[in-house]
Amino acid sequence: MGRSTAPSGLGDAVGLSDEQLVGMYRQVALARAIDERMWVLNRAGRVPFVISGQGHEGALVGIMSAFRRGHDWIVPFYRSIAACLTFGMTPRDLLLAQFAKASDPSSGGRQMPGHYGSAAHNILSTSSPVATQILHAAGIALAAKLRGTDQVAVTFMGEGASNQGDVHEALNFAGIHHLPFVFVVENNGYAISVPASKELAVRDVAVRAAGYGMPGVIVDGADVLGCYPPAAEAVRRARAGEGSTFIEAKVTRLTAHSSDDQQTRYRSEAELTAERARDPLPRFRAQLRDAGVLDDALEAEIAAENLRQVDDATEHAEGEPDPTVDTALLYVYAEDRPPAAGA
Amino acid sequence: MGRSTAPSGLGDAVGLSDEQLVGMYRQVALARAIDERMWVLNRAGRVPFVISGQGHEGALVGIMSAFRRGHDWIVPFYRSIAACLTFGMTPRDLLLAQFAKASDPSSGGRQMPGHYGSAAHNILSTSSPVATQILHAAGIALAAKLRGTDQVAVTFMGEGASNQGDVHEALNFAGIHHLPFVFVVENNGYAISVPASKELAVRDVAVRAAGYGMPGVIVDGADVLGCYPPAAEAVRRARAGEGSTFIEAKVTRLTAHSSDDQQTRYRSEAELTAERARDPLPRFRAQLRDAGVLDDALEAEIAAENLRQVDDATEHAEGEPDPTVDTALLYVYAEDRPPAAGA
Amino acid sequence: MATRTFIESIRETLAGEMRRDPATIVLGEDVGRKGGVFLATDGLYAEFGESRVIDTPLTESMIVGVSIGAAANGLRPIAEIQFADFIFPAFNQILSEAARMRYRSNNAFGCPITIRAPYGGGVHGALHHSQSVEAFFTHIPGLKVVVPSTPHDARGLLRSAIRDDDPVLFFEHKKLYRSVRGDVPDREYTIPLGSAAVARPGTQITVVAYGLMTHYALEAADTVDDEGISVEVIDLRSLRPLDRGTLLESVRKTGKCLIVYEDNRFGGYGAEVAAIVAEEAFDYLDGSITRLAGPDVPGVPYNHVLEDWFMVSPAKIADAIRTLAAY
Amino acid sequence: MATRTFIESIRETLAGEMRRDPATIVLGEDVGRKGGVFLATDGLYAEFGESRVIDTPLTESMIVGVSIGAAANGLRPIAEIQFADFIFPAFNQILSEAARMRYRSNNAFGCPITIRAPYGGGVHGALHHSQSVEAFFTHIPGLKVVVPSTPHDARGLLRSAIRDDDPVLFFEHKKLYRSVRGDVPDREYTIPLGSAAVARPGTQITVVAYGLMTHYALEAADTVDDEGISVEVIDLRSLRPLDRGTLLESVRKTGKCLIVYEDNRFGGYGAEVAAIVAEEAFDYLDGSITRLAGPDVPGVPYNHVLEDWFMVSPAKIADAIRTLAAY
Ligand SMILES: Cc1ncc(C[n+]2csc(CCOP(=O)(O)OP(=O)(O)O)c2C)c(N)n1
Ligand SMILES: Cc1ncc(C[n+]2csc(CCOP(=O)(O)OP(=O)(O)O)c2C)c(N)n1
Ligand SMILES: [Mg+2]
Ligand SMILES: [Mg+2]
Repeated sequence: MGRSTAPSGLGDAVGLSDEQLVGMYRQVALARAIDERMWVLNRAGRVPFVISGQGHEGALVGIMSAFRRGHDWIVPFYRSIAACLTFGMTPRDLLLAQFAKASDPSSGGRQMPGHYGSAAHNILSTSSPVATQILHAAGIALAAKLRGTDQVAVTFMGEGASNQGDVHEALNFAGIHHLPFVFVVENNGYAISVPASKELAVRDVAVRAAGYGMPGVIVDGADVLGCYPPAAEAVRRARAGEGSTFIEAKVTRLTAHSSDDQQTRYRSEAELTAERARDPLPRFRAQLRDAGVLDDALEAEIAAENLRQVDDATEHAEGEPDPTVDTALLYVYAEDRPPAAGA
Repeated sequence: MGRSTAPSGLGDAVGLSDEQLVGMYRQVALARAIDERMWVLNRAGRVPFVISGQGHEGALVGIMSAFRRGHDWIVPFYRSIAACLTFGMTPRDLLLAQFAKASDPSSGGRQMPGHYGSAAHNILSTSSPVATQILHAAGIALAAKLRGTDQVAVTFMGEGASNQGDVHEALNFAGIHHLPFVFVVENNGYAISVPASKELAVRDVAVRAAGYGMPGVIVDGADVLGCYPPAAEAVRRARAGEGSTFIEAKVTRLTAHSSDDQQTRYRSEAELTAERARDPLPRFRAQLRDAGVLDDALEAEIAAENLRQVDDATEHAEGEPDPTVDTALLYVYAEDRPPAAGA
Repeated sequence: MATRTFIESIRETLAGEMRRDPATIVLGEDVGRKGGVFLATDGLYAEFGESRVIDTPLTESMIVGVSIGAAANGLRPIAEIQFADFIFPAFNQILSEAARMRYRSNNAFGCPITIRAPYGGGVHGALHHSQSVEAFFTHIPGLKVVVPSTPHDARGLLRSAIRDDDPVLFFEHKKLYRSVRGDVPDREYTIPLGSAAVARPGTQITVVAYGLMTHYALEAADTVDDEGISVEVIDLRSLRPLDRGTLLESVRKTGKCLIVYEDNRFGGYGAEVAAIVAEEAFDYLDGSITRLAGPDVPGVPYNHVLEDWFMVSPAKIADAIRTLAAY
Repeated sequence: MATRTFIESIRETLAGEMRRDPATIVLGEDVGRKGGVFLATDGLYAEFGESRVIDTPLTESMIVGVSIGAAANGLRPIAEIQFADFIFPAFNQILSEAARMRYRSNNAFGCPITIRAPYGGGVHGALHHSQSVEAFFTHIPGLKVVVPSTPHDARGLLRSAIRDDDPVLFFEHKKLYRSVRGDVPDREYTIPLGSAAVARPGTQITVVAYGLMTHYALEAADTVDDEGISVEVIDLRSLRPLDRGTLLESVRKTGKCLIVYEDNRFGGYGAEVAAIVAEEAFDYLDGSITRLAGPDVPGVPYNHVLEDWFMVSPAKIADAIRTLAAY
């Protein structure tokens, strides 16, 4: 759906059509629009807490475009807004989590915002302790392999989290069993305030892949298109039974860690300004415009449509009811069913 | 103390005198003699449990010869008999642990045999959950660095244990802070019955060192002399503030995992026979004899002296009293002192 | 009806469940070729192959974490932790993940996993091979915790655990594995989680126990019976959910309650039992609620003198019964 | 005498102890340049430098394990776990290593470390930023567990914890950090671990609490006082060692005992308190030993409606007092 009549050829080398490129742009921009809305709501006192993924969206959309929605599995973390969107969660779903309403499909308002999950979309429920999810992804991949489902499991975390013991144990297991598993580290150089130099003994986390007998690939997360081919190759390998892949995306964290954090306490103005150059959204936009895939009209149309969706989601979510006290004891165990359903 | 009047030159390349070589041989042979005695006692029903290090002694003596006794720190595991001997624990000390007597310096009979420790010799108390000790060694190294003591901390574990999360976390921390820390993996190809192919995603554990910004060295644990130079270099680096080193020693487990294990359930006769060729003791002996460092007389003298020590230790330990019930509540906390001392 | 040791009963139950449901897998350290360090999984590797009987690396967090994920994608994992003492590297996965998956996802995801672990002392295991760890898990909403004491119950409860849609911890006392035999019916029975058993009826004192302590309590009850004290022994079997009905009915009847557990006394599972009885049967009591448990030292010491000192024994239970009877 | 918030008191105590003893170090996630996510360590990095105030990687097992080793080689580490909820990756190091080092080595090695962790709900933290985790640690022989409720006690207890030769867990309720102020004497006082405080004297009912719940219990006591019910509030302060003397003396005097804790009810710390009272003050009781605690769901839900439902409040405590008073 490029504006020029002839295909741009931009995605040819990596096997993406102009239509797919526009779709990817739409997702990056939508993720950003939702994310910005969350912060606006927080500043306005309408939601108490935000944690989000500005700066990470490009890598996620680039990588996730290689996966099969409704078939493969995502095991997300709190910066995975864009990844969840690519797998079918809607802006309404995400805002319902943000407002913690009863109809929030992720947790019915039980979890903090940003802890997404959806059984309908093969997105496993997120929890807060970092890195635990990598073992769940390995387990999903093990089940896919044993059951012969041809599914691939992909999981994400920050470079800080990647130092947790669970990561070592999961990669070792995935390596031994050649699991259909893809590990994505979103390296934004900080774990809250702790800079990479104090959280990581190496510059590139992906060098650790060699210790588990799997390829380690480094991609520039500001380059959406560049993130796709290694992911496509990882998925191919996984489906072919060739094993797991470790992808490190170098990204930038454009916001504070969360709404509870003030990053000016530990990042200089100069650094913050410089980092804005690594924002994937304007770069992807410029790339698509240069190639003629995107023009003013399409860009405006996408912006308007995204805004409409975000407005709709905000209004919908804010208007939904809170969960009620009579549901609070439900689902500790499988046998805890609502009284109505049991009657 | 070579028999030939002229120095053999055998250790010249690595900087070890003939006297030192004989001392090392003495230690390997002593560790073996103690170890064999433990199994004899077990078979005779005089001790209920044995876990030991036959096949691992060569690597340990080779490596430990590079450290400074009474100054550096060892954080051992249950196969560290030879390492503890090099740092000053005596056969009596080890047999007292084996018989779990009140005067056992490791634990006063509270721990299982093989769980050595000695504050007097900078050998930290061993516990059973594998791999936890690596973090203690990193902590000791951190304290050495901050306090400027010039000490190096060395720790040991099996290749199976090295897959535990704590290992990842410790190596990352040691790497970040360039700690005076040496990590030794004694790779004997099995974690109890689980072969390396099912416990490790890579053939050589030491390749993981690169993921922590430290050198990874592989040594043949059957070659005592070959184990010394990398250890000496690791110690030099550590004292010079250049950071940590990861050493993988390929060793063989000559016995069952412990006296509770029957290795013929999972290892073939052929494999067991072949592995005996990797015993470091006869190889070291032959090497020293070939070089004229050892002759019949000296070999016999060492054997006799070791036997004397092992006999003495056995007799002494077996004759010592058991701990008494009135001590059982002591030392849960620092303030739990024996009544006598408190009076 | 066949006679089985405790461990035979477990082994056959595992095999039976694996035959019944192809989604079941067994994973853990040495569970494959070796058949487990206690041989609880002996024969499974030969029958079901290495893809359903997985010798894992020596990494407990991985064993549980991978089980959680595998369960989310359609399997029904039965994980073995080699000794209960080594379950703690997996504590975060059990507490923060397995136990919460259903609640936190508002029922979108469940976590049907069973974690088996041999526990308990009196086996020369010292500090790190003797622990009773149940109290750390019974406190966690979202988990179920089962401790069988007979080959019969082990079978019925293990079946229920494996078929349960939530995470179940299944603790097996090492000392029972080969020392206890009993009848195991051939039919496919299950015992619901959350049902205690009156292991011995009596009138004057209720002794509450589980696992090995049930056997010791029964021995002690026999001893004091000769002295004219009639003891009712309640074998809890399932610690969470707890069968409050059976517990309270017995205490209300006898008016006296002795709770026996092998674990360290302070903050152990017996504290909750005592608290429930104190709260819900107060008016029926005619004696202090008494606990007999392991001393508060960090683990069972190795030397046999100290180990004997640590362990609750039938003789110690009999003494505690006599004291309470005389209250 | 100065007036301080709870967190100011902690921050100044840390600085004071670091000035006093060069062997002390502080380590944890974000404790350095940022000064901690709650600013408990604010200023320490500037004063003591990066070698004594260590921003660690995001790895809790490492934080505790390295502290254990550093303590063995002459340091006195004060570790911060960012939220108590995230202490579980370090559970094995705390239970199997720190708590046992002295006992297992027959006093050859000790483990003088302090682990600080913010805990508790009512702060919109949801399941994983609201937990009360004390019960997992109070059950472990070899550990000490402290939960202060005032700026004054926080200082005296933290000093004792840091100077103690054994591992101490020091839990700080997040909700108290900035909401509570109080007098803090300038002199170098300490409060011995294992001493409870009578936070309010009374005659008819003993309410046992700690942390935030002490404040709620005091509020409730005020409320019912107007109705003619005289409540004695015991602030335990130190959960292990527990001050049995103060506890039992109060209950023997009032004859009625209500135990309040924020954590999940089943198997929580209050169960041990109830069990001790049931065993050692039975003859003095004229009412069921009552517990008021968090419901048995896996964590505090996020939505404010559900969070309010979860939390024990002064109103709920007042109700429980009224019910028990009428027993
Ligand atoms: C086990 C655990 N410890 C601490 C925290 C608190 N915490 C939340 S996010 C975070 C930093 C994460 O850094 P990184 O993994 O690099 O991800 P990023 O936020 O930079 O994307 C910390 C310390 C946590 N959630 N879990
Ligand atoms: C955390 C933990 N899990 C399980 C065990 C039981 N266990 C003791 S030794 C061992 C195998 C160790 O293998 P490896 O590390 O290769 O050392 P090796 O015995 O071969 O020298 C196992 C599984 C343990 N001690 N600790
Ligand atoms: Mg980061
Ligand atoms: Mg091995």
